Amino acid sequence: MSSIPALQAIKLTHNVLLKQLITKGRLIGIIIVGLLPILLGWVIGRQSDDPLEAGVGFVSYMGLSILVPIVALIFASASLGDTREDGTLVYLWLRPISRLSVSIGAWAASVTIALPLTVIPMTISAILLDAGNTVIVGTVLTSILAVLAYSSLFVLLGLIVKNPVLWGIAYIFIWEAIVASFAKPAAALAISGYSRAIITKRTNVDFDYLFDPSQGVSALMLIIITIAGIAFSSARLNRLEVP
Amino acid sequence: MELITVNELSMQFGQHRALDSVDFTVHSGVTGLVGANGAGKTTFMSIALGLRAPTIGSIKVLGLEPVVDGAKLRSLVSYGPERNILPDEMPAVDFVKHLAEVRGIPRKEAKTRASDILWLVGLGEERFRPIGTMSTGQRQRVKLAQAIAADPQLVFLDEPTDGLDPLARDEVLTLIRQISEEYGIHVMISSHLLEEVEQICDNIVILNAGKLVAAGQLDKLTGESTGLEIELVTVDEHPNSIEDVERALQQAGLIVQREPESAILRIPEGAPELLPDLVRDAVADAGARLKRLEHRRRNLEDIILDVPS
Amino acid sequence: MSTTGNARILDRGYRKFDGERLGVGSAIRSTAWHTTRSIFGLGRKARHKIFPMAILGITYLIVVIQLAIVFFFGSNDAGFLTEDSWAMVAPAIVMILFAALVAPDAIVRDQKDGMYSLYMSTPLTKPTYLAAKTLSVAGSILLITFGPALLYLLGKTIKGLGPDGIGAWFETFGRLLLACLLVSLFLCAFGLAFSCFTNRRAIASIVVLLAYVGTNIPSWILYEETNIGKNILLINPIETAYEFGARLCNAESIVNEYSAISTSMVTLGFFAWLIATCSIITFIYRNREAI
Amino acid sequence: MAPKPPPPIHMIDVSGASKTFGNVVAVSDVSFTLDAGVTALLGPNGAGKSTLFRMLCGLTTPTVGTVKVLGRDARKDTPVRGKIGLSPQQDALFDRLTAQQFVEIAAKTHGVANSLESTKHALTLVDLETVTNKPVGSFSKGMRQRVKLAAALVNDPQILILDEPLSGLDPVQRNRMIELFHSLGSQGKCVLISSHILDEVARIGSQVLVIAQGRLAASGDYRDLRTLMEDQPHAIQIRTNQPRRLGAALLEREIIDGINIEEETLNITTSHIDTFGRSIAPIAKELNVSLNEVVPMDDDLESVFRYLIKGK
Repeated sequence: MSSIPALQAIKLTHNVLLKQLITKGRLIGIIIVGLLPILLGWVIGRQSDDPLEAGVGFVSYMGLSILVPIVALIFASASLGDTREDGTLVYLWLRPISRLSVSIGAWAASVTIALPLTVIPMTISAILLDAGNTVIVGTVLTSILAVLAYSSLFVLLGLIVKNPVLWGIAYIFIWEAIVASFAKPAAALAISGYSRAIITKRTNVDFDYLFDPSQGVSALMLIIITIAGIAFSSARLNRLEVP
Repeated sequence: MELITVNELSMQFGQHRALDSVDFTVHSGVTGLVGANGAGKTTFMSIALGLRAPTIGSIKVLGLEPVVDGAKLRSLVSYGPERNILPDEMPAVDFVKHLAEVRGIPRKEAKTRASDILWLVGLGEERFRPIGTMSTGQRQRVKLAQAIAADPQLVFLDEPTDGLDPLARDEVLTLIRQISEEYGIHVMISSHLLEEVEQICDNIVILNAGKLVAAGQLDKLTGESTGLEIELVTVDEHPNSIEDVERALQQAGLIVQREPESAILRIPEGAPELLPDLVRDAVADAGARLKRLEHRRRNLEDIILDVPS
Repeated sequence: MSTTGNARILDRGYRKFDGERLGVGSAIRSTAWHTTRSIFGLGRKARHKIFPMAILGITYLIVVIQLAIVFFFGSNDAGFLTEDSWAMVAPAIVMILFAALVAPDAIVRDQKDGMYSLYMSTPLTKPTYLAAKTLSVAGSILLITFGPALLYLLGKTIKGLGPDGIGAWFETFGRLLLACLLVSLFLCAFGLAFSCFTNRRAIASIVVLLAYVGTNIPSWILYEETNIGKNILLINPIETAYEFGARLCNAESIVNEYSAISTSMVTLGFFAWLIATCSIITFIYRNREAI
Repeated sequence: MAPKPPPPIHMIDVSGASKTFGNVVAVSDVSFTLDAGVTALLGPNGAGKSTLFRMLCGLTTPTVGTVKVLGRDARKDTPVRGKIGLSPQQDALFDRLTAQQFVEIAAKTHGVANSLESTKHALTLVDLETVTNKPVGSFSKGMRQRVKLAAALVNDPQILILDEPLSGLDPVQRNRMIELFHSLGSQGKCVLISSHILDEVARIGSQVLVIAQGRLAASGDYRDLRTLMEDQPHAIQIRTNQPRRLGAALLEREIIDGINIEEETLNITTSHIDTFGRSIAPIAKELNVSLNEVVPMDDDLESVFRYLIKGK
C-alpha cells in the first residue's frame, strides 16, 4: 500500500473526473453550440462565392477563436476547479498518488470530452464548406492541437482563480480575440496566434496577420504550452490549501 | 386548539414515497417534527406552506387549505429554512424588515419591528452588520428574527439548530421556547436530534422514512419510569461497599443488574413501592458513597428503537 | 407592566401586530424596490455600484452633453437636436451589457442566497414573484431607454424643434413611451430567460452575453457571406427589438441594413422572440422547487 | 552505557502548532499526542477543529510548529497518506458515481490489493450494502455521511479522522456507528472524531480534546476533568418527601453551601462532594426521610464543556 503506479493513477483520476464533467446540462448546451458551426458551414458552403477564403476565415474566427476555447474552458476549468470549489478535491489529493498524475488525469478527462465536442462539429462544418481537403485536414489538425493546449491552460486556471469561467471568457474575448489581433507580442503569447497560423499556412490563405510563425513552430509551441500548463497545475496542486 | 390537521397524507416523487398516509393533529405550543434526514420533514413543511400539493390526502393549517389559500395562509405563518445561506451583503435589519414588508407589514411598522425583534433575539448591537460577517449562531438568530417579525400565528423552523455548537444550541432553543411561551406564537420545529426536541417541545411528531411513528404530547409519550439506577463510588475504607449494596438489595428480593466491575446498579421496572427506602438503607448500611440515584425514564429514542424497522 | 402611584415598569417585550396586513400588491412593490436597490448597488459596497452606475451615467451623459452644447452655446445649426428621439436610446451593445448585468442580479442571486425559498414562504407565489422581478428589471432598463430619449425630446420641444402642435407632440411622446416600454420588457425577458438556468451569477451573465454573440455573429456572417437575404437578420434578437422600436416611433433605423425589412416581418420577429423567451422563463420556474 | 532509546513515535503528534489566516488566528500553539483508541474533539463553532483536522491530513500547513502523523508529514510524504482515512466536513461527493464506484475509487487510489472485496466490506460496515448501485448524488445526508465513512475505512487506515461523522444519522444508525468506532479503537487504530452533539460524544468515549478560541482547553477523560474543576461547586437535585427537613440537616452539618426548595425537590450546591456522597444516605435514614432521587446536575459532559469554554 505505498504509492500507486503513475499510469494507474492517471487512469483513475481521468475516469472519476470524466464522470463528474459529463452533465446533461453541459452536454445539451455544448451540442447546441456545436450545431451552430455545422449549420453555418453548410450555409456558407452553399451560398458563398469564395468558399475557401470564407471557410478558412470562418474556421479560424468562429471555430478556433470561439468554439474551441469556450468548450475547453467549460470542461477544463471545471475538472479540478469544481472539485476545489466543492471540497471533493480531497478525495484525490489525500491519496498516495503524485500531484502530476492528478493534473494529467484532469487534463486527459477534459480532452476526452472536449475533443469530440469540438473536432466533430468543426470537421463536419469543414466538409460542408466544400472548400477542398486541405481545409478539412487543416481544421482537424489545428482543432486537436488547440483543444490540447486550451484544456491544459484552463485546468490551471481552475486551480488559480475562484471564477474561472468568467476570467476565461474575459481572456478569450479580450486577450485572444482582440489584443492578439492588434499586438504582435500579444499574439506570440496567445494560443490562437499559433492555431490560426497553422490553418492559414496550410491552406495558403493570406489574412495579413501581424504574427506569422511557421507551421512547425506553431505546432511545437502549442505542445509546449500544453506541457507547461500541466506542469504548473501539478506545482499548484502541491502548494494548494485544500478545503 | 388544533393548528394543523393531517389526514391520510401521502406524497409521491416518482418512485420515492416521501410521505406515506400520515395522520396526525398538531396542537398549540412547540411541536417537534422528528426524524432522520430524508424522513419527510421538509416535504411536510412545504406541503403545510402550500408550496406543494399532496398526492393523496388532506391537510388543514389554521383552518385553511394550503393548496387553495396558499397566499393567505402564508401571511399568517412564517418559515425559517434549513439551509444556512442568507444574503451575505445585506445588513440583518434590512433583511428582517424586507421580509416583514413582503409578509404584509406596512413599511414604517416593519422598520421598528425589525429593530425590536433583533434586540429580542440578542442581535441588537449587531443589527447593522452584514449577515455574511456573522457567526453560524448569529445567522440562526437572524433566521428566527425574520420568521417572527411579521407576527405570525405559527412558524415552521426547519432544523433551527443545525451546525450549532452546544452553547449556541442551548441559546437558540431557549429563544424558541420564549417565542412560544412569551410571544404566543406557535412553533413547529424539525430536528433530527431527539435530545433537543425533548428539551423544548410540548408535542412531537415522529416520522421515519415517510411513515408516522408516533405523535402526541411529549409528556404522555415519554417520562414513564423503566427502572432505577444507582451509581456508587468506591470508598477506601469500605472497598466492598458496592457488592454490599448489591447483596442487600438482592436479599430484599429485588432483581439487580450489574455489569462486571461497574459501579452502576440497575433495578428494572416493576419494583415495590418501598424501593427508595430499601436503597437508602442499603447504601447507608454499606457505607458507600452515593453518586447518583435516578429513575431511568422512557425517552424518544426508546420509542423509535421500539419500532421494528 | 406593574404600576404604583408614581412608578411603573413597562414590558418592552414582543409586540403583537394588530393593524391590517397589506396584500400581495404591497409584497410585489416591496420586492421590486428591494431588487432595484440591489441592481444599482444601493446600500451595498461601492464596488457593486460601479458598473450599473457607469452605464447609467454614460447613457445620460451623451444626451446631456448634446443638450448642453445647444443650450449654452446656442449652436442650433451644429447638427444637434436634429435626430429622432428614438436614436437617443442607448445602443444595443450597452443595453445587452446592462441586461446581462441586471437580470442575473435580480433572479440568480435569489437562488444562491436562499431568498427564493424565503419569498416562496411569504404571500408571494411564482407568478407574483416573477412580476416583481420583471417590474424591477424592466423598470431599470426603462431608465436607460426612455430616460435619455425623453430628455432629448424635451430639449427639442423647448428649442421649438419638436413635433408641431399638441396632438402631434403627444403622439410622438406616446409612441416613444410605448416603444421604450416594449423594448425594455423584451430585454428583460431576454435577460431573465438566459440567466434562469443556473444559480451562479457569473455564468448567467456569460450565458446572456453568449446568447447575444451567438445570434449576432451568425446573423451577420449569413447576411454578408451568403445570398439568403435580409430577413436572416431577424435572428438577431436585440437589433430586431431596436428596429421594432424604431418602426413604432416612425424613426430611422439605427442599423441601416434593417431598414429594408418589412414592418410585418419585424413585428413577427419581435413577438416570436418575446414569446420564446417568456416560454423559457415559464418552463424553468414551473419546474423549480420552492423549498 | 546503553544508547538512549529513541523517543516513542506517537500515532498523532502535534507540537506547538499554530495556523493563522491573515489576522485571523485559527489554531494557536496546540500540542498533544494521541495513540490507539477513540478520542472526541470538542469545541464551539469556529474554534479551529476543522483547521486542526486539515493540518493533520496535510491539507494545510501549520504556520508555526509541527504536525506529525505516524511520525511523518502527510503533506510531503506520499506513502503516509495511504495510512490516513479522512471523512471531511463538507457534504460534497463525486455525485455521479454510485456508492460502489465511489468507495472503489477510494480503494484503488489507495492501492488496496483486492479493491472489490474491500469496497464490499466497507459498505457493509456502514450498512449501505443494499444501495451500492445508486448514485451518491441521490443519497440523503445520513447516507452520504456513511459513504464518506466507508471511503475513509476502505484502506484499513491506522489513523481515522472523522469530522462530524454522526450528523444526519438517525438514532439507530448513530448507535451502530458508535459501536463501529469503538471496535476500530480497540483494534489499535487511532480514531479522532469531532462532534457538536455532546450526548453523542459522551457515548463515543470518555477521552476528549477540547479546543476553544484556537487553543487546547483540556484533554483527557471528561469525568476526571470534572474533578479538576475545584472552584466549581457541584449542583445536585434531590427528590424527597421532606425537603425542608433534609435540607436543614445538611446545612446544619455544613455539608452543603446553598439550598433551594421547590415542592418535593431540593436543589443544593456543595463544595464537599465526597462528604455529601457518603453522608446523604445515612442522614436520610437517620431522619427517616425518603430519597426518591439524587441527581447530580453538572457532572455531565455539557457542564464540563460549558465550564471549559466559558469558565463558569
